[in-house]
Amino acid sequence: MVKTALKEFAFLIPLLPALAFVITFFFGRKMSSGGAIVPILAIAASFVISLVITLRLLANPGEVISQSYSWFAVLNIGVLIDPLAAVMLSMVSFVSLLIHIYAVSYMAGDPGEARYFAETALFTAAMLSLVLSDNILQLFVSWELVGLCSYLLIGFWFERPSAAAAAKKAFLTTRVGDVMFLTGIIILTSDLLKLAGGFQDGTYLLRFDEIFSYIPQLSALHSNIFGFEVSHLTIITLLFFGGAIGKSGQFPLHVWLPDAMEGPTTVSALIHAATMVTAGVYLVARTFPMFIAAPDSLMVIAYLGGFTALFAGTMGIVMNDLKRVLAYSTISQLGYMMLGLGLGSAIGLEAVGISLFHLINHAFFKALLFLCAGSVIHAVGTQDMRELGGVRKVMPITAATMTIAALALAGFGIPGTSIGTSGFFSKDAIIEAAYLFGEHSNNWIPYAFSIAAALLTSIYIFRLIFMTFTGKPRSNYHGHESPAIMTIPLSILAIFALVFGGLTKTGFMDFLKETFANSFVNLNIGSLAALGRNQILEAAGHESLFVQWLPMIVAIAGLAVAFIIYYLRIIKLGPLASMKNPVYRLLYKRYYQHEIYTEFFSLGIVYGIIAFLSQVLDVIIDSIVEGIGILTVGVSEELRKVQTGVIQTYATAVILGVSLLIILVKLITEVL
Amino acid sequence: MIPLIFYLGLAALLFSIGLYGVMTHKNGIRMIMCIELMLNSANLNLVAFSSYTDTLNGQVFAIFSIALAAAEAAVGFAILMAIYRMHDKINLDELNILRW
Amino acid sequence: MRINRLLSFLVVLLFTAIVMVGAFGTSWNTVSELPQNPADQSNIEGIGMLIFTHYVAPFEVLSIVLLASLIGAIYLAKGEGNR
Amino acid sequence: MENLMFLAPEIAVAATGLIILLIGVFMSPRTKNVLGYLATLGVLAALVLTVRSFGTEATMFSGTVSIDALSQFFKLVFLTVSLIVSLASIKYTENSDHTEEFYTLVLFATLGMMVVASSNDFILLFCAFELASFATYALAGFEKQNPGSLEGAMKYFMIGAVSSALMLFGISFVYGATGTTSIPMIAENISLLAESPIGIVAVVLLIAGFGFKMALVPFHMWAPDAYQGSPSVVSSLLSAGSKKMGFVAAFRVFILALAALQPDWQFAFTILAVVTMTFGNVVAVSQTSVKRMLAYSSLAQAGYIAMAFAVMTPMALTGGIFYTLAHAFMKGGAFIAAAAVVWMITTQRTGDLQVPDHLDNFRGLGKRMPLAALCMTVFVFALAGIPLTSGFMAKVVLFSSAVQAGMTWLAVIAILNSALSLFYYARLVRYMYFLPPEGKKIGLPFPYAAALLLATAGVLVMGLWPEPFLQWAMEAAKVLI
Repeated sequence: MVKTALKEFAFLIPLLPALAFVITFFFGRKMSSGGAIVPILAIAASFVISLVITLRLLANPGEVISQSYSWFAVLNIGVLIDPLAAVMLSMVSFVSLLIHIYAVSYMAGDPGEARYFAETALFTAAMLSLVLSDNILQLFVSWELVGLCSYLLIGFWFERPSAAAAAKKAFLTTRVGDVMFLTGIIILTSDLLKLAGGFQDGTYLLRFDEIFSYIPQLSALHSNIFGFEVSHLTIITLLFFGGAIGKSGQFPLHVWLPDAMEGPTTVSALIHAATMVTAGVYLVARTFPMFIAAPDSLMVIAYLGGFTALFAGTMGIVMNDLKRVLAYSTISQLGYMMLGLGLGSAIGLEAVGISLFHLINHAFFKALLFLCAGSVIHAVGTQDMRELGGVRKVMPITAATMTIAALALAGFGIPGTSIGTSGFFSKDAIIEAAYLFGEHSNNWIPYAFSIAAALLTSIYIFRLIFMTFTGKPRSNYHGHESPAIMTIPLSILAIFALVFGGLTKTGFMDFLKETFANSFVNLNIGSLAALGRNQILEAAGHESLFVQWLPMIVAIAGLAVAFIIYYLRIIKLGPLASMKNPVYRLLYKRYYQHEIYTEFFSLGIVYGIIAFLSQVLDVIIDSIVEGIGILTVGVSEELRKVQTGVIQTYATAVILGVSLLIILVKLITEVL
Repeated sequence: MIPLIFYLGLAALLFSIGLYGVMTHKNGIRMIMCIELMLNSANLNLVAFSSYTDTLNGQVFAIFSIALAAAEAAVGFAILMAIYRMHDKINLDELNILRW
Repeated sequence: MRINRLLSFLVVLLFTAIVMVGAFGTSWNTVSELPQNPADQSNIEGIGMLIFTHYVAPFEVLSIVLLASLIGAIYLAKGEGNR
Repeated sequence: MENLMFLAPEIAVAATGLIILLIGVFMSPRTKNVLGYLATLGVLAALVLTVRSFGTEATMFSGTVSIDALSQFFKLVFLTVSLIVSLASIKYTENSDHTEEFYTLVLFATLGMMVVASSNDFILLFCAFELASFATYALAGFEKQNPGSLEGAMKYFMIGAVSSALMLFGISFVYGATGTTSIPMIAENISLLAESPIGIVAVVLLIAGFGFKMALVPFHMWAPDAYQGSPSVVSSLLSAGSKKMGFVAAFRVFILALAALQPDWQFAFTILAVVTMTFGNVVAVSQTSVKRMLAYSSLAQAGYIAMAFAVMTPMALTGGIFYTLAHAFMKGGAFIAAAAVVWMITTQRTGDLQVPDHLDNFRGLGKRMPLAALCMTVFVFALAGIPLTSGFMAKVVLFSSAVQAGMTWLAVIAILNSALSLFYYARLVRYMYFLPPEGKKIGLPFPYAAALLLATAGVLVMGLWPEPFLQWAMEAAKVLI
């Protein structure tokens, strides 16, 4: 009885927040605190439903919820909740719920409060619909809707020119990815139509199980591109990955994500850390059977993911803005997730498990980091780390929770045991998989990327912690601890960041493995991998102790570096320092020299060059994006002059057009 | 019997003269006259074809198109008159506030 | 201005040439002898029959065309409201 | 005796036009507002009659008129546009002394378009084509105290007249080679035309004639000027309605009559489609007048629809036909929204009065006229092809058909173009929502609101539940193949 009822209600998961959006949009202004209670209740209900479904699935992974309704022609709308979707649903609704609660206080008094809650409710609805859609078109539709909400929320404070510019940039950049994604869908559709022999009643062409059942035939289709025989499956999957690059801020379309921090911090936490940016990872995971059957696609993902992880790490170290550090950190961690998926060419379906595991853990600790940062910004009023310092004294809870999040991000834990922060388990799993991959294919580049990125992660996050929370205030600010409505979500998230990974480590992976191995899809991964010329390893044995400990060692090394540079130097300055003291002023100047000196030599010239190159690269990509815009406008300005406004010119154009068209058509049809 | 192609050649020539007029004249009235020329050269074509294929459709079409040309001229002159009332001139190349 | 005329002339020349080539290059299906009916040289009756039977629909539409252009022309040409 | 019930929609429209003309003479300006409602009712009645006649097939008047799924679908398009336009015009013609002329011309133009959709003979097609043209020439210059309106009308008229002469010239060659003006008969006697050099000349002359209405580059030059200069409601009729007349005429003439010349016109349309969509989108980027920007975007959309001719598979034709209806809602609605803003600027006398549809006048529209801004946002997103709107559905079907037919490059160009188009659509949205308003909030008059809501509903329904519309479009495409 309860079973059937639950299945019936699965579609409510995105519908409730959508309803909340409508209510808040129209009546939010008349309700207290922008009608926040409506979306909170709706999302709480969605969370409860998703959690119950997840728990039921956990008990019986085969019992996938799948409902499809005809939309038009061979397309459908529907709900598909398998283990992969279930964990995403629970995570998204949970994080969204906490952030909505937190935002009640954070956004209090903002004139656009009602608009804020309406937009976030719509965003949550779209994101949930993205996760549980059972066909690629519905996924794309939600994908676009999510992008639209992100655009609106980044530009939430549109009075600020920088926010409006950031919104525009985000929209345009992710659009590049969306165009690739759509192109992939169109190619896929036309291929499927060809293979299925046109429209057939009763089958929903773009539903995932239909698509997957055509994988062998798809991979047999080839096109000749610049002399290379390329499988259609590779083209389609790489175009999908193109969409993921845009949404998940992978190199080189990452430029929008740091700028997106112009939105309210809660938005950064919800959209640009925990949920929307992971949509790209989710897309790749969702269509993973296609990826594994496509030659070369996973390799591209592994390289690009690993490179993004490293690249964003180098950027993270040089930022002084609290939120920007976190933004680059997000890009870097998303790179890890992509890397994890890309390693599927060696470890098979386990890749989805480790990547999603990191995704979930990351959602908890990154949301926590952002909310803590928001708490600091809210209380102190600045987000420039050079002006902060010693915040621990005024905001003890925030400092504690943020330190926990930092430990989770850096991945602290004891290898070989089940003691550790959640980041430790998931990130180590990816790094170990990269090691396996290296051993397997003698290609150590992904492993090198992941280890280097782990070191950088540890450095930048503890630099942030030390610069913000320890030492003496470097400017006059008046801080206070945030109210309980903000600190309670922080504490809940902190608990999750600490223990979630350790508690669910083995169960999680096994659960996710069921995604593509249950009755609904019923795929043979081995044969699919063979199509993609990927060899999957047998169950791997235990790696040597050194391999297990190395990520931990570099994390500690990073902590040590940050400690030496950003903590110890404060002690040297002494407790007497104050801006009125001329001696201190001198020291302060010396400190700057000192800082440059130590940074340069302790991190080494190599790092300096890498960081410099990263920034140059960033500028170049940025200017390409801008340049295309400027070029278009320029061409447009010139072309519009064609329209002289004189009728005679118009008539001449018509006749010339007719004459040339005749000649052209004649010529071409004769020649061909 | 005059070969059909003579008619076609004449029609094409008349049509081109009309076109040249539309493209070079500034005066609106002259332009409308040139357009009439083009329409009538097409009519000439129709009538010639009608005779040479021994079907009457072409001549019927020509009669319709003469009526249409009259209506077209009426609307055109009315617009010109409205322009003349406003600007005191009918030189259409000076009418270019809408451009680019 | 002269350049414009020259350009227009060239364009028209091109157009004429194309149409001429098209017309001359086609072997038109023509009747060998123009039909001559010595008793009745006029084909008015035939045209009239066609207009009122076969082509009655265009004829009706034409009546509305004339009405429409009448309305439009009178409205536009009327001088009321002149500054 | 013919069964005139098949022509009930046409008769309803014509009768409404004549009745309005007749009773309008005896009414005082103040009571003439009724005429707008009368016209709306007449169009609505015709719309209902059209929808009810779906599925019937007949040829009438010795085969000159053909009632089939294609003509019914396009009648639906024209009547929808006419409904939106006559609804919005109730406000536009308020307190005018010439309401009856305006509505009669709108209805006659609609009638002309409807007859074109069902004409099966070149003579009828040409007459009906001209009916729609003449009525819209006069409508474009309806603001005869406004130099822009007159100039637009003049340019529209001149290029239109040249184009109709070109078209007639082309028809004369087709007639000469086949000895008939009837479309099915032409298809039977096509052999001479297909083999001779005159065939391509005739085809391109016809393309020029129809391309003028469709506003394909390079026959488009009148369009931006006429759309900008004309009263916005008329621009809506021109862009959403009479443009589609060019398409339905081309569908009938090229696919049914000149099928044997397919390689020629297919190639010509491929060139025109690519050039048109690229030119339209690129030039739209630098426009500051919103109506002009919409005009260029309208060019681009015509380029997308012309892809149907370039691809020429059943799916492409379905997509193209579906697109015409989708475009009727979104572009018709967008011009009505512009009309509402022009009305606001001219009555409030704030902002740029010289160019009342200047982009700057749209600043903060989200605060000044929330409903108009919201609807406009829906329209431009639909035009850009954002999911959940009709524009997205239409693009997906059309572009997929291109890929499926092996013309991937064409689909790629089209997709890049629609990505570029977002540049200027998003700018408009940014002006409406992200910039501060320059004036106080004012209420949207009922006629505009009703027309906008109607168009928005159309856009969203076609985006969310496209099934029946696609079915109809598929039926219509079956007539052609």
